[in-house]
Amino acid sequence: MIQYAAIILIVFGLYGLLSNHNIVKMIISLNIIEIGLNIFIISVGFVYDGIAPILTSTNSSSALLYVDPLPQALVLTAIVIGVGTTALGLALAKKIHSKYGTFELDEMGDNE
Amino acid sequence: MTLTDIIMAVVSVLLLGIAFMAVSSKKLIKGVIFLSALSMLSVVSYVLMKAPDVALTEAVIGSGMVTALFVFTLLSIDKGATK
Amino acid sequence: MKNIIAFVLSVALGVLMVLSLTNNDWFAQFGYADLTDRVSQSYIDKSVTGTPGEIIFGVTSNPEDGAANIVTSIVVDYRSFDTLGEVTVLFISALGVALLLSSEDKNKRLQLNFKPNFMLRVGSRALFSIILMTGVYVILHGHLTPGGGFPGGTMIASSILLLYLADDQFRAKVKGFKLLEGVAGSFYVVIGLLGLLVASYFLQNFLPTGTVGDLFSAGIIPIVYILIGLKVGSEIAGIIDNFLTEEEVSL
Amino acid sequence: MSSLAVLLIAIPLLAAFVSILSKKIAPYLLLAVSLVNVLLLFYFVPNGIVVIGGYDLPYGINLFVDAFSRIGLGVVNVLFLIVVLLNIVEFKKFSSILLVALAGLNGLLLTGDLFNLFVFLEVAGIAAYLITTSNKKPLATFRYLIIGSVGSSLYLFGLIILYGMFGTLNLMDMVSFIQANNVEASALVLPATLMFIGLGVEAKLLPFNSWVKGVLKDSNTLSGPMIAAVYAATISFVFGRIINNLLSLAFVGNLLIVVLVLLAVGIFIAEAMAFSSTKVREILLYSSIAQASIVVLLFVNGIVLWAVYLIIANALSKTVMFLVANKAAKDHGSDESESLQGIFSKNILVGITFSVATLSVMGLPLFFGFVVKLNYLTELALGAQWAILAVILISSIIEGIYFVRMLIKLWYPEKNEVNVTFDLRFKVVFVAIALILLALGTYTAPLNTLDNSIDTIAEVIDNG
Repeated sequence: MIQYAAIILIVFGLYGLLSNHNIVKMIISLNIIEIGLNIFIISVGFVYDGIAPILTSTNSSSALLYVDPLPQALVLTAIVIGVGTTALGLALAKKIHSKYGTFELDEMGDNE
Repeated sequence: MTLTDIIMAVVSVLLLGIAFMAVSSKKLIKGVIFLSALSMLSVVSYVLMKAPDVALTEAVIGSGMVTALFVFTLLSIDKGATK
Repeated sequence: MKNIIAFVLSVALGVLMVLSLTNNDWFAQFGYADLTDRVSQSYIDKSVTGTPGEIIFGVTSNPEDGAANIVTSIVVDYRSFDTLGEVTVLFISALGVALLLSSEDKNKRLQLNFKPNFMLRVGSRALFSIILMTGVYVILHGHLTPGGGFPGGTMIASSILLLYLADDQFRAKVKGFKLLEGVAGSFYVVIGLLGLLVASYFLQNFLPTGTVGDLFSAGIIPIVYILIGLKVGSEIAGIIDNFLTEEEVSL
Repeated sequence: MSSLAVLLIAIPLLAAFVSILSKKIAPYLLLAVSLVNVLLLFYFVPNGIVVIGGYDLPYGINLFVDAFSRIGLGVVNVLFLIVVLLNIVEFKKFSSILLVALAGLNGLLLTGDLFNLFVFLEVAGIAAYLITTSNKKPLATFRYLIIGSVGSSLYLFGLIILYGMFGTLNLMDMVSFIQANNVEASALVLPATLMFIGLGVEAKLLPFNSWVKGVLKDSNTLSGPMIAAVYAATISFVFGRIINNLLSLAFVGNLLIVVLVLLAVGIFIAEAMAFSSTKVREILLYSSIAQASIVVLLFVNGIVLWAVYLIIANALSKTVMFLVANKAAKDHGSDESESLQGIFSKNILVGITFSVATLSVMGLPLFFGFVVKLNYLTELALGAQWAILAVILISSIIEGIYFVRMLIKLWYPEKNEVNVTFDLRFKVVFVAIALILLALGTYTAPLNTLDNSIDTIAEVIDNG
């Protein structure tokens, strides 16, 4: 269920990117794609009745049933990379706004 | 259907609803707020899927920092427009 | 018209993805992933180089990787090279934001619409220290509890953000951040190179790993996480400072 | 020590982190590091698998050093050094970014782990976005950023599906698992398509390349050769590695036909766009899109050896062509071939080298491009791929027409004065590259020392 929701989120993001002409909205859509992708990655490693992959004093043995830790590690990386691109995109958006005075692609003319 | 399944189904529906609002909202600031809510809901789904590390990271970075950056961008633009 | 094409295209793509995933026998169904088929089981057992055996929290000592948090053990030990790349991504984004947004001549801070009052100022000072301490705690316990360098570093950065919001004249010392960022990043690579020299592989965990579950355990993992925390904290604080800097309007 | 290859990534990274401490030393660090990398590569890095962190594959991350990645590293590092040497004075601000870019490019070429590849794709990608900010066209850079990020997201999506299927992220491990278990190709269609699109975005394949025009149309002497030659070569090598080992397992039957038709249509469209353009840089960028598609076409058909040489020939020629075009556009203010008429009548040496590069891309005898083209066409004919052969031949004819038209314009003097001066550094580089193109075009013996199987992973496993 949640896996399909993740795929639909990615599709939503793609639709948003294709149909929007506002650069801030495009960055928002990009973020939606990333969130959907991250949920999908985590869902690939989920195991029913599995426990979170941390050894503690209550779950102290490695022989118990854990959920897959590798996708979680990958998502940590993906989240940070996403923040990097978002920050850069927003900085570019600010730059574009100071040059053209608008966020709308249609109002910028096609001098680029 | 166990309780986890039901909660996951509810979260999935909410995720899609909020994502739709974020994509279709006319005002930029609304889109940003919905994105933040979407990120927070994804934190819930991470917790449900037993990924506390990811949940913490997404809550702090994805939901907190990214929203702040969006809001700062919009704020500085608003200032420039009213001048 | 364009929107309809976009809609049809996206829906077709989505249907295709869902269909081909459900018809795929190799792809594990949601919730039924079998870890023994995957590389992950060895990460949980900490048996990549050694023999498989049960790891007990607080008992097993000197396994190949000493972190009780298995995700941390992957992020900072088994796949540490990815993390180095990830730190680099954040580093270069911060660099790019600075390149794009900072103008050479005197730049002003973005003025907020409200004047912070006494309560806000005192309250945010108190909150600042609490968030800062939480961030430090999260970083130091990254190998035992959820969290680690990335969220911890961001928490530190958000405590500085709080100071920005509470005091309308506050400017962080950007030079200091840069120094911290550069030094922390270099040390990460240097630790990797030390692994190459002391042991025989780049980024090898060359310190004793201690008992699983102790605060002082897991070899280089806490050291690397502290470096990552400092680096991430200073980078994100730098990004925030750049975003809050008002550009001189030059049109 | 066999793990020295990791220094090719570690040293630029270390230098990048150090370089932000002092703006003064950053350019010197960049120069020193790119020089050290070339030396390291040619004298100290042995072939083999480099294990990182002490965990063997498939658990840890590992780097491949084999003939394929070695050629790629050689081309990329040498061209990077050349481009840096020519631009270091004007673009001091970009030193740290270029250092990170170098680390990212070397990482892309070396890594044997698919997720690590994604990380380096982002590292190199973000560096590329920042390099294009030197064009002062934020909108084009923004487009590049959005399309590039979506591309790498799709790549990651495909990769995760593969991980869900086979439980490993290591390229070598995954391929041997698929072959050992006779996984049916239909199960691989979705992930393979997603990865193909994701990498296709970066490799400038149609229809995923709407970023290229905006970025290269207004490029300068740094961003032009960097994106069109150095980055293009890197991505082509990476693409070749992935296609040959992983995606070729999925590209059979109908999907193969779809991919081939898509690539063929891409070649035609790109050549047609180049044909209808009058600006020098636009002609060059569309021609490089067409060439990128041809390279991928060859990789899909399994003609690895000549695809590799085609990448090298293109990278060398495009470096010269973009340097000349961008320098001319900067000094003259326009790159319309009309207004640049007669530019070479004053710069005869530059004109000759530019013509050599162009003729090599067209594939005329005496030059490197001819040998490459002749050989891959022969291979295609031997494989009875008549349709592809026809596509490439027709596109060559179109290419020939517009390049000759452009060359005649640029040589034929007009009344208006075109003052473009090239200093000695540029001339030395141009002459050197032209001589290489000429030498490899007439003396072909060294090209045959490699065999066509340079990129099969099995060989790497056997050799250790």
